[in-house]
Amino acid sequence: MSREWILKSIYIVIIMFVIIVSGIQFYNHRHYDVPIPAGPGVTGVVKLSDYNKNLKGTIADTNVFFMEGKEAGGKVLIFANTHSNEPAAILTALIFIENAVVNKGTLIIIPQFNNSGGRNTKPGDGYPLYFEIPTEWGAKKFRMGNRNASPLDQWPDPDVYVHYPDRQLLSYLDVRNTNRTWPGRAKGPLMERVTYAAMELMKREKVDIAVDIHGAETMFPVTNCIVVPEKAMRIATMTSLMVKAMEGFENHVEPSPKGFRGLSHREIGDFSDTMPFLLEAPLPFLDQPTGPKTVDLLLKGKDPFLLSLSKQKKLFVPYDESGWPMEKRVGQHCSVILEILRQFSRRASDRAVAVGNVPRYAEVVKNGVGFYYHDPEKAKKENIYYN
Amino acid sequence: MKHYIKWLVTCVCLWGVVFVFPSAGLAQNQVPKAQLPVLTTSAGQSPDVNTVNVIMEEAGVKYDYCDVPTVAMLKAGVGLGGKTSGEGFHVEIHSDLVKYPKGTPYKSIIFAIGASLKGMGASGLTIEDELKRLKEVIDYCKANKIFIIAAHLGGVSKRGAPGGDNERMIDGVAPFSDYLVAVEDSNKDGRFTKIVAEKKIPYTEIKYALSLVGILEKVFE
Amino acid sequence: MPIIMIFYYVICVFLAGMLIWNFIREKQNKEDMLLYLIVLIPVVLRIFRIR
Amino acid sequence: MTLQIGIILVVMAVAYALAQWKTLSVEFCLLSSAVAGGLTGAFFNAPPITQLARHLVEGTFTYLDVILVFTTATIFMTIVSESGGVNYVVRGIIKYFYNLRIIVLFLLMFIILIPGALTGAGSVSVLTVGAPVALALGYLGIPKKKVAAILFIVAGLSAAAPPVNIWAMIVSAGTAIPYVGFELPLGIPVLLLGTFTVLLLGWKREKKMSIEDVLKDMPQVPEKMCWWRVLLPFLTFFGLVVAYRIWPFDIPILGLPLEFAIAAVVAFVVSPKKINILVLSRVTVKRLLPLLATMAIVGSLQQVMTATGVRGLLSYAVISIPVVLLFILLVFIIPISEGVLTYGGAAIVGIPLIWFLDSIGLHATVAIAGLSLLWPLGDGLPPTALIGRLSVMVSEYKGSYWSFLKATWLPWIVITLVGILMVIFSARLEFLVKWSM
Repeated sequence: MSREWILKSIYIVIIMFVIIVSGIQFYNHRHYDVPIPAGPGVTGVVKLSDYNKNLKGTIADTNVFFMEGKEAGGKVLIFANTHSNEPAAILTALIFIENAVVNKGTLIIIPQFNNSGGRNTKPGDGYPLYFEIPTEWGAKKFRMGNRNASPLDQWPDPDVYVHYPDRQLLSYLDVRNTNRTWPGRAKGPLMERVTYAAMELMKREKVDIAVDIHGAETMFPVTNCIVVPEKAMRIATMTSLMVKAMEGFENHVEPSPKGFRGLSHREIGDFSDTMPFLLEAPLPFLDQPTGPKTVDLLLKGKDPFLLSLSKQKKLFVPYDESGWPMEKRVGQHCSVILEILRQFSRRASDRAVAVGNVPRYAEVVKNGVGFYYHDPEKAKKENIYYN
Repeated sequence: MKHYIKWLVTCVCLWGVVFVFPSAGLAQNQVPKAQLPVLTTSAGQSPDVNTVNVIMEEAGVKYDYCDVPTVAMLKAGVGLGGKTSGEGFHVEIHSDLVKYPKGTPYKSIIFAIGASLKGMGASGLTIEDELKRLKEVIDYCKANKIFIIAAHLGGVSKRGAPGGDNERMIDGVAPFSDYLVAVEDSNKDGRFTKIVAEKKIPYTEIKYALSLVGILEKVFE
Repeated sequence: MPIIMIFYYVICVFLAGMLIWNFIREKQNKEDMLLYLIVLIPVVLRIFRIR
Repeated sequence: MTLQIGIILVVMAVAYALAQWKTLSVEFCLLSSAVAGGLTGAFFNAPPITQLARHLVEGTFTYLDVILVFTTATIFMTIVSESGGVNYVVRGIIKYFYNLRIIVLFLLMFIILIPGALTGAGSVSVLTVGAPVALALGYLGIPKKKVAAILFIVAGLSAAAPPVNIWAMIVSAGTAIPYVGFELPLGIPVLLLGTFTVLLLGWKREKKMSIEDVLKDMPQVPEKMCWWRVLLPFLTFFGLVVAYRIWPFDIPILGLPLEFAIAAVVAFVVSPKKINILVLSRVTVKRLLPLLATMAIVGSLQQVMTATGVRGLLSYAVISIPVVLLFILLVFIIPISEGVLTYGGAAIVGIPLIWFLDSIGLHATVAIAGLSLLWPLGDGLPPTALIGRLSVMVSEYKGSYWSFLKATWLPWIVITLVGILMVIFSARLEFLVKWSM
């Protein structure tokens, strides 16, 4: 073998090694499913493609959990992981699915809304592939996901994304962002099909309230808040006042801007009778000025740079040595959702929704998130769903 | 059963927050009485005025609302001269039109103090414009004996360095009010205590914004 | 798979082909040899629909 | 933690310097820095060693689409050039406008501005129309150094120009601001600064030739070449780009690489000369290798910097600077961030910066527009120097890179001033956004 080919062979071996090692990790991550044991409240599980057949057979199709109460009432849709790199959302959704008992009305929950984005991480942003939540029976492993859908499932991006139907120009990246593609089209790009299916679900099921769970940087002015259009403003404001007074945490209200299209809190309100609420809890992991992007940062939210910036008054949330642990974020989401349901039910008693056995803020902070997850090994096989 | 007990506890606590906490403050400081009809508005265009509106509803007090009312609109009385909402301009008429027909002069006005550059921008106002507008409205209220209630509910986030937007809004409204309410977090540095002492204004400090429900019920009893 | 996406895989295969062809033809420049393979990494993983 | 990240940063810098000392290429210097940073990070378990290969590989995906755009755009333009189309256009411009210098300069400026404005990539401007424009400027008696300077500055401005400005899009997407209202805040400064640049660098005729001599000197074009053979491939490309804007809901999303590929096929079909497409593509990829490798490796570098906390430390350092000093330092920070991380700089520095500027009452859209005038300047700065290197390549300037960069100093300063003033006075310039909508 010539010297040239000896060198080339060495290069090939190195590159093959790197490709195979990383390729296996990417493949396993994309195909890892989180087992979800359905709790006592779950009365049925359907697919999102039941509301838009153009999703059938695609990776964007996802589970929709129905939890119908003994008594008729209103309907509430909770969807999580619109942005799969904001994982407090799916953790909150699973607490509801595994524990909630619906006494009146119906809960509809989509724990992994952007299923393609949930199987992909963001190049350049150094995410871990997984994170684990400790439970009494061991650790429950979750995929870390991405804000946008994977290019394996929706490719190419346009040079600029023209939003349907308003023709507002959005960043090319947003064509894969399920919080920019509302209200969507039945046969549009894959992510528009996802949001279209959800719109169809809300219309066909006559959903009263839709809750879209998110997380946001501590440096983002719209964090630790409930974002709502005008029609949901009263309920959101009362919710905010109540959780502050009763449970001691801040969650202010931000009006949904009319001039910014494609977001759930704008389009759901404008294109259906449903009242949308978008919940944001602080997520230090996503901030630019943080230390290494580790699982620890994701779960505990402690970072020395953010602490220093907080002292310089450059953050939009209170931030101290305790960081923003996952329990606080998930606990907030649980309490805010329960309070929204209560405020709504007060105003529309014929469409009331009553949910029990879901912990509030203080309980989640005290017990930890994992406390509310059940061992899939011990659950009946037919009660386990994979997302 | 557990579920109902939880709600019972919640309701009792809520009752405590709404009625007991403010009453503690009132022991030293009697709540003044104001009369209807009342207009709610913003000083600085922050969303805190939505909080005041929701609290008014909770308290069962009927009100009119405009985020940027002019003196002319105030002069037009209940119904605000038939103005309707537009871009960066909001009007809501909830006053009891049977008791207070359109055109009835307002007897009270509630300012939610808090600056929002975005809010002012949406209404096409600079800080200077907003302060000038507030001065004109307040002058009119003083001249026509309209009872001014000022509320600062935004806590630390609606405070800032001296000369900052929020502080200028406070200076523009609080010293001219006939009754001032602030949440505890807003008054950590004693700013409001100082103003009310100097100007001899009745003042109530509340722990949570929600406590304003009970106060407004009493004020408009 | 939508037809447009198929075209993208064709473009990737074409680029991979050119990179490999250049890699094979490169006799002198040791740095360029490795650089061809580095550029090839994302292209190959995309072609095999891994990432 | 700051110490740990500081050590990693030092190791990365040392690795880069050592590679440079060993006279390795820019791409290798960047690669050494990324690998050294990753290994040092793994020592602190951030990232874990088992994840290091994955991080390095994942990073290469950051700009995969940009790699495809570069490849297809350059193959397209090389076909047009091989077919004689480039010479045909240059000959036409010289023939009709040789003595109308202002018109010729304006015309050439617009020719460079359009591809970058439509695709958001200044490099596309240089790759597609850079060669004919460089030739034409040369025949106008402008020395190659100044030709490269004009190409670099105007191509950079083309990337900032509306309708597509990738920096503004990345920052808008990251800060949750719609990508609207940028037409005038970007369009007006780009046109003014572009005009200023071409007049400043191109007005003086340093070598006087008669039009006859110039035409004689120019390469011959194939006999069968005619205007429609040149125009058709470009019309196909721009037609596809514009069609999506006009009928976004009726035609599928093609994306820039496929649009260039289709245009390349058209150029191949209408070429009067027989072209060996495979050889042409191979040679093009060989020529592009430094750029393609830079894009892949910068992605890895960015991923390693994030996973180890180095990126966060740099971002923190920028955000912590007091406001007044920040405005002064932005002059350096913005172009350097682009020079090191290309588009990554917009996310790392741009996103938190815009939130902060917004919170102190500046207008986000105008501020983003102002900053995005500064980012393309960084495309001339090492280590990456994307547009700078391309400009030198297509203008065939043989002098040192620094001597080329020095030739850009005056437009550089003027653009910087305009950008910074736009940020500082963004609230007063809000009307530009309103008029755009």
